[in-house]
Amino acid sequence: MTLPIPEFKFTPKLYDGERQVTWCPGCGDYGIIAAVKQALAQLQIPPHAAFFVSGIGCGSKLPDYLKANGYLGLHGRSLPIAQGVKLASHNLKVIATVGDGDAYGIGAGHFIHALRRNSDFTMIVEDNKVYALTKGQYSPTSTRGWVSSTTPDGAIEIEFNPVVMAIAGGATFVARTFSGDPKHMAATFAKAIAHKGFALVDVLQACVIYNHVNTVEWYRPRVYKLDDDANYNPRDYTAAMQKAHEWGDHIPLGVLYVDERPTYEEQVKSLATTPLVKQALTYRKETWDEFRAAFM
Amino acid sequence: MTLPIPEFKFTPKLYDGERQVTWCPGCGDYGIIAAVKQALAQLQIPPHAAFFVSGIGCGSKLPDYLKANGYLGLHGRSLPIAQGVKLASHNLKVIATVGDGDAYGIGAGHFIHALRRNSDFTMIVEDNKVYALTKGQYSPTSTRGWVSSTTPDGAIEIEFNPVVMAIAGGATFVARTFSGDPKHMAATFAKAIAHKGFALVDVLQACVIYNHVNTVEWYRPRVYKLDDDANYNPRDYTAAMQKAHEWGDHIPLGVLYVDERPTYEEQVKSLATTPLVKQALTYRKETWDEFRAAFM
Amino acid sequence: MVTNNMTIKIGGEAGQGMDTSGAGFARALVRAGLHIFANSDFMSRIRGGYNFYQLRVGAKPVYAPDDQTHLVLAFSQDAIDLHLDELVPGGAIIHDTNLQVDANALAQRHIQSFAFPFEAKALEIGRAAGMDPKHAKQMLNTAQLGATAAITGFPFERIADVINQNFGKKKGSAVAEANLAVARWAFDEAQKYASQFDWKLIPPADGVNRMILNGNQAIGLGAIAAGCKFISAYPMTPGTTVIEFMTAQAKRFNLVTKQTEDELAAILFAIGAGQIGVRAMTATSGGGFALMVEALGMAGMTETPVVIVDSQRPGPSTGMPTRTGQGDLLFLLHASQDEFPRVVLAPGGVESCYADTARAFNLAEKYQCPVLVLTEGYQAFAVRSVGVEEMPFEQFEIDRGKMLTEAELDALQPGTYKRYALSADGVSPRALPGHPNAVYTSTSDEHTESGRMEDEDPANRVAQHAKRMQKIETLKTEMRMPEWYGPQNAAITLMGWGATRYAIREAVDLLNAQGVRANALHFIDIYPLDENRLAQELAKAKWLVDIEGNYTAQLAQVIRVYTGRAPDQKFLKYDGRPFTGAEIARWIAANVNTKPAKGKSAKVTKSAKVTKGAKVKLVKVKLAKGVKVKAAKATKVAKAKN
Amino acid sequence: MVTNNMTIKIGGEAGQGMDTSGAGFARALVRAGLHIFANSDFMSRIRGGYNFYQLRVGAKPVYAPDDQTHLVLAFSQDAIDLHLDELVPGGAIIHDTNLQVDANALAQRHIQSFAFPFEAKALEIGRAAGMDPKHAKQMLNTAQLGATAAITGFPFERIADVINQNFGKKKGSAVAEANLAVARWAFDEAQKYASQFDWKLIPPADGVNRMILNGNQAIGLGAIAAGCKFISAYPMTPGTTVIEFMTAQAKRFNLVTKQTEDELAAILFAIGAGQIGVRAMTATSGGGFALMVEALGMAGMTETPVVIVDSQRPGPSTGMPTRTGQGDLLFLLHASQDEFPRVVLAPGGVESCYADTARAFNLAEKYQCPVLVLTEGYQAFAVRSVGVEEMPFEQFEIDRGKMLTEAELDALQPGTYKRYALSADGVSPRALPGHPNAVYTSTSDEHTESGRMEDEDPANRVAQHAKRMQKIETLKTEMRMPEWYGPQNAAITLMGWGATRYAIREAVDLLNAQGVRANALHFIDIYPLDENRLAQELAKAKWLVDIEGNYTAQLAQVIRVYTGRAPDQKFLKYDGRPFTGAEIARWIAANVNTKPAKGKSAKVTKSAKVTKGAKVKLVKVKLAKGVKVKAAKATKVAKAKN
Ligand SMILES: Cc1ncc(C[n+]2csc(CCOP(=O)(O)OP(=O)(O)O)c2C)c(N)n1
Ligand SMILES: Cc1ncc(C[n+]2csc(CCOP(=O)(O)OP(=O)(O)O)c2C)c(N)n1
Ligand code: SF4
Ligand code: SF4
Ligand SMILES: [Mg+2]
Ligand SMILES: [Mg+2]
Repeated sequence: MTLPIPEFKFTPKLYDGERQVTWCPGCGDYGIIAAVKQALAQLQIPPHAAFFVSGIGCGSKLPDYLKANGYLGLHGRSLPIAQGVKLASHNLKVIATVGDGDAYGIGAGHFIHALRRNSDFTMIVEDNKVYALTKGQYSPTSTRGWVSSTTPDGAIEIEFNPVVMAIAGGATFVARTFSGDPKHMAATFAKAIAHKGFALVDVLQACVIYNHVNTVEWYRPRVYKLDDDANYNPRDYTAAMQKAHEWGDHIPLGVLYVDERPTYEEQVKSLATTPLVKQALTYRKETWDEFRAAFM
Repeated sequence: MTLPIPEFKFTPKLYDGERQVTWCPGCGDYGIIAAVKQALAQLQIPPHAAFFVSGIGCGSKLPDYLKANGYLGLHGRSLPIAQGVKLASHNLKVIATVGDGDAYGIGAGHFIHALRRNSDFTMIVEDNKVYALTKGQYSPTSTRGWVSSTTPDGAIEIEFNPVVMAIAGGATFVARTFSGDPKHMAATFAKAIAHKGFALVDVLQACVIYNHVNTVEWYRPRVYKLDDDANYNPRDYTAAMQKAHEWGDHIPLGVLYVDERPTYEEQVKSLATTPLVKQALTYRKETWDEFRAAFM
Repeated sequence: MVTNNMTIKIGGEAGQGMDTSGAGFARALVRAGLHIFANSDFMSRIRGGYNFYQLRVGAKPVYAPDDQTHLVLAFSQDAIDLHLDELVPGGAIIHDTNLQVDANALAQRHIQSFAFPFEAKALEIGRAAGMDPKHAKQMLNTAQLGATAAITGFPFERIADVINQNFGKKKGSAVAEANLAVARWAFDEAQKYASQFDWKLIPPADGVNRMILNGNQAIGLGAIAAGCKFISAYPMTPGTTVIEFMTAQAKRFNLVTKQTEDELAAILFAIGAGQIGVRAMTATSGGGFALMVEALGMAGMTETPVVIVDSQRPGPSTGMPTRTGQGDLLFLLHASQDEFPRVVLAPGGVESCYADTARAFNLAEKYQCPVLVLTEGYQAFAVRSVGVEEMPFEQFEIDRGKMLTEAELDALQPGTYKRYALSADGVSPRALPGHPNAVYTSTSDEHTESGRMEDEDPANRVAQHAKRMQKIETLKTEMRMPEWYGPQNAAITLMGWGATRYAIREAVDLLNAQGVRANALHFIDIYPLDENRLAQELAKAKWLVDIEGNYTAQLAQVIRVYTGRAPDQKFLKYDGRPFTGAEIARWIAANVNTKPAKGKSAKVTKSAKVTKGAKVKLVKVKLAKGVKVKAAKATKVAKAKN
Repeated sequence: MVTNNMTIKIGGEAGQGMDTSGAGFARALVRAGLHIFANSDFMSRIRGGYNFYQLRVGAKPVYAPDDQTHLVLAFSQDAIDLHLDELVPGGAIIHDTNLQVDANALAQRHIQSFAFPFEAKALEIGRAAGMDPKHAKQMLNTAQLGATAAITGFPFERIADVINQNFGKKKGSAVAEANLAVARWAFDEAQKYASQFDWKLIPPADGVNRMILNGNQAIGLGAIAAGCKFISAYPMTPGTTVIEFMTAQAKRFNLVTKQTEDELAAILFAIGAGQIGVRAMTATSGGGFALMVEALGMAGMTETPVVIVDSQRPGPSTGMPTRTGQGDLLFLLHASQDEFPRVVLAPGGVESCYADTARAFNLAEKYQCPVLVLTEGYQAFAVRSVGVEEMPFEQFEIDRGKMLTEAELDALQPGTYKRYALSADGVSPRALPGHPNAVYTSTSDEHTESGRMEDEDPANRVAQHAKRMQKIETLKTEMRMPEWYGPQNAAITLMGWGATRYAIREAVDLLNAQGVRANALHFIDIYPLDENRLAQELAKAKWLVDIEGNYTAQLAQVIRVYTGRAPDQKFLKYDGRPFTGAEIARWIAANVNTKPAKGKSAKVTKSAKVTKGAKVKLVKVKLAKGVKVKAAKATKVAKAKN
């Protein structure tokens, strides 16, 4: 990073990857990736200063289609990797892009603990309420009673409500947006990325192949924007919790909750000065002398 | 189970195991195991009709000291085992007894999903807010700033609040009790075991070796009993959430929240008649004929 | 003219329904008394990308794909471009008039092309029936089938039957009738080419209808036949269809099936159920199995029966999700800390998937330990017509081993039961929890005979550990030696395991037909095996060629540990594609001295030992002939399309 | 009289502070220029249960425990009962007058007992100093040390120094003075026995002070010296103390250490940091490693350096948490689906824990792959006095392999960098993320040279997989052959790995002293190794005896796969206790024909081949002599006490 950051204004096109996208025509993920690029451009984050982490699933392919640093890891395991990356180089803008199964199903444990930690990164969940890449099994966010190849009589579990759990668990930024609204997505992603601390954006994502209920058409009349409500205060925990429970005929979009708490990295003493990756790997003689004395 | 269940009244002593207990003198787990026996006796559940599942940790040794069926499994993995047991034999009274690290740390993912499932079993957490068996590292319920061998500068994460998360996540019975109050523990355990569905009891447990802050003396003046408050309605989600957040000078004990929802097992069609373990392993010719035809 | 022995490839874009029309045709052939084997080649994405369905038909059972194609049904330009090279002289491509064929290339290779205005006609008939163009276009499938029936001489009624059945209750509807009309039209049109095409499909007079099952369905069937009542799993290709199949059968057989939050939970649920006495299983692929490793050891320690299916795909890590390979053997053999008895079975073929999975449940309960069933993507998805006589599932005998009966339990002195009693064979009599006379605990810590924690006592430790490990010795008496196929005293023995079974058999037949005396030694039971008996079997192999779908020759490593014997040559393949018999036979012909001086062993053609590097090259070169070129094309095509 | 060569055992109940007083005495001895080796034996519980601390002292470096004891400091009755048998004739027990000794038993074995009213005196002096009885009683420790110094002729001032240091800033306080007074009193009292006791501890004139470190601390030190800045771990005995040590050193060296939510996260955090370019590690035991298996393969696939320490304990599953064993070798070698390069190192001894862990970080970056460091409970906890010359940590040379420099990165044409470029040695030049000219992705799917997902193309697959696997060949040129110890051309070669290194060396010395020509072949680098060079080394062994802390002879299996060579005999132990040199020498004497006819190899005494069953018995019999009896007692005692 000895080169100066170029001064031209980054455009969304700059983040185009060289790969052919393999999502189905009509998939909500197309809109999501476009909005991600938009947000990066808006925040003027150059590709080399961003680090994307993802899991396995349709949505998790996102970083493969992007020009930016990325690590496409394991199903459900993106958050610990993201936090390792952040601790190693806390100036990188770290963004996890994963599916609902990844985030809240197999990844639930890591999610819960990430909320408590407040590491400074963004988690964008492409929440299509279904396991798409494995061909349509129910997911934790599938509506109760959801019929799939593994739940022919309908899913018995009640849904996992990501925004409720995130707020309850200690997230400092919780938002929801919708793959049918490119502008709202881009704006929400930008806010999340700009937030200092752990930011969750749950994206209501259309899967045209496996989710024939929660379609763009289904969402469109139901969603409304909190951003339009001047009275809504996302810093009010109780109000946020109430909104977070809203679902069905009225589905709030926007920033549901914001809190301020020092980030994890800010509180790690060894990171006070330089990012870890830039620190020297060797030590002065005095340091070793002190060490030796302590064990003699 | 062809023998008739003996008619004498079971006493707590009946559940005494033959093993020498290895907990430290003064450990809160002594009170917990006594209260468990008390509750079993109160509900007149014979040892062979109970099935204990635990993990690894000081608290998780509990079933080893009990006369009752038990499976002492892996650290953090008791809940899926308990649910497998329950699906296999849904007449068994299944009780998981685990530590806070086990339950909410490494086991957080299973915990979150158990809440959604409402399998009919009880989870008793011996919550000493520390990793005791491994000699005192901080746990998810350790107070923020907790100093331990892995957090010499104090834990950075905010605490995991088990009762808030359980209510938010869909538990149908959420209670808290205290290892310094044998009667309250026994009564609470009995209610939890009698509850139809997933029941969480978080026990504030004294660890005399590694937790010198949250001691019996610390808790005693702080805890108060919801059971004493005639106005408190544990079926009121909002009220319960409010109480669940209470901590510090005033710590509510008792049943914080109750909800009714069919249990998981009740909704599994194949379990409508006989427990799975009692079902025939072979099928009638007609069943096979039908099957064969479907693939021809 | 060749009757009832051919391979058809149906290729196009994912979503065009090649699978459906292929499966329909296969159904019709099997009902007509023919044998089929079919597999598909698809990409790890939901829509788009080039896929194909490959159908081999035989008068006798067929067990593996062929790499010669006689007929291509092209749904897209790629299908023509990619499969042209595979067609035998005299073979044909059936395609829509709107696709391009290079007449020169065809002529050079003596290949014919039969073009029809499928799409136009489908749209026309569809419009008349009131269908929208999208649905009308889908009748391309039906049209292709009609044309295929005509040129292969297959009776139209057989096709009509399947179309009607597919429409089920909607039989007779305008759409159903439109489909029949399209098929009929194509059948009539194609009649004119029938005499030009040499491969015929003629229903035999004494034809018997058979089931069509893929490997994963057969695994599910084996489980059900063995009394498995419980499966918990988390979706992972190519293991997912096991739980999906069992879920679809849950009502019929009163099963409990559970999609869990992750694979850790999947195996734990199954162990919980197994501890209670329910025959229970889980199914996954290597990455999911990786998450089960800790619990696997727990089952080993608590001696809880559980059956785990690992359907392999190429790795490491996520690897190539929809492809195949044999890279997990050593992983499964050694997964989890320290040592405990386990069984590893690697079925080969649909009937073996059935039978060896069923057997797995008996072994798991008789030896109170985890049993691992190792299959792979290719076998998970490939279907075969299989007679009930090959899988007599109604007669499967359940053996629960040393399980205490109710009467024995009733007779027990309360408090005396020892779940982990020492015993000569290592197996302790097992009481299912729930009886008042046998209340006990199991623990993942080292434990006493009563199942209580005992983390200190060395004598107890040695006794319990040796007891558990003794089960391995006992198991060896029951585990099966590898099977021989082909002539005795062969100059070359092909050694393999699992799903390559029939490709290797086919190679043996091909080689012997070419005058090369080859046979095969194939492993289904892999661990544990009796070392001495195994060494005797291996001693019969003069020149041992190891054939595996991995890089490091994992079976060969296992065999060397067992017996000291190392293979003389290895044909290792790790491109994610299944072996074919012809491919193996070609490799042998090219790399093994197949005509050794009398009394001597086969010798490598060039050097005495195939070095690692050279081996890699050999594989590459082989690939280059068939797959590599195609692959390069496929990539290009995919790019152009997206 | 024996000078500076003895073993002291300090035994009592957990919580009585044997560790502290033992460590204090050890500190004093090392400051006086003597060498020590010390280990403890403790139970998996927090309070109660019989524990002991075992301290071996030498004029020259001592590397392993002895199984002869010269002096027992008994803090409880168990200590007397359990260690009496281990005392050599002329040895002694120091104990409080309120404990019982069987005078007959002593006399029979020529053992002395020196009794003092420790407790009474400690209470008396404590009371005078205003201490409560509980704290006063703890001065038993100091009293024992005083007495020990007296009878061994060790200068009192050395003890006083350590006591003073322990009190740090509270030096001179009433409590500190009381402790000194108690020690002085005991020292004076015990003088009268000094002439009766033959073993003396005399500070040498030219004594040099050394560090005292246990194996896990040495591992942490190795990591720090190698530039490891990051450890993420989840507590698990006996791996926990690695992160605890590094956390304690975090301020000094500016490290980041993180206790994560579980082991899955632990390795993932480390891989995340490693991907960025921070040298990172995790440490655990087998059960925790089981949870890292999926991510291990991911690191293999994405070629991310990471160092993983597995501190073994007996399993399977939870097993015996505070005990030791060598059961995880094959698990680590094969963990995770399919195949990828990894390195397995098993350090032997404190200095090797340091050096080989440091080396692990170089290997991880040079070969861009996971490196596994395999230690075990015994070695994790055992401490040794070790000179800086044995672990020159200030001079360790960091080698980051093919890492692009800033200048090289600046010179790159943007968009041309290929993270997974094909290369002859399999290693691709590595750019750390963050430079504008080298923006790239890594993926756990099969991928192109640029790191993009490529789940289909077989040619790309073969190229990338072969590239990765080629690193194994490259690694072999750098990996070290097993080391020889003892005379060349020995009749018997003892083969072992990891932590048994010095016990085996001691056995070699004992055997040679008894006239048995034995040597040792010891493995620290285990995988990958050059098969040919290894075969040459093994060819030097005439009669190979495999010595391992597991049931199935795992190293022997690895060696057989490498070379075909199988050991002639095996001494396997799986009771959770470490080997001692004397124990090995005894086993050899009893089970190997140590005087073979000239020119012939050693032969087993009774049968030509030790069968599995027989082997188990042998181990049992051996145990019976020492440990078994004690264990039975220990159990009884523990019961009586609770
Ligand atoms: C450990 C593991 N288990 C299972 C899988 C198989 N798998 C791949 S994607 C996926 C679920 C995808 O669902 P989601 O995360 O919601 O993403 P989507 O495809 O819907 O975008 C699963 C189960 C895997 N890759 N790894
Ligand atoms: C997979 C795994 N990781 C780590 C451990 C080590 N371990 C045993 S108990 C324990 C934590 C105990 O804390 P908690 O669950 O709160 O129980 P407590 O001892 O406090 O009762 C840990 C980390 C283990 N047994 N298994
Ligand atoms: S299956 Fe659904 S989520 Fe996946 S690419 Fe297609 S539309 Fe998108
Ligand atoms: S360490 Fe704490 S939790 Fe464990 S037994 Fe002792 S007092 Fe109880
Ligand atoms: Mg999804
Ligand atoms: Mg705890």
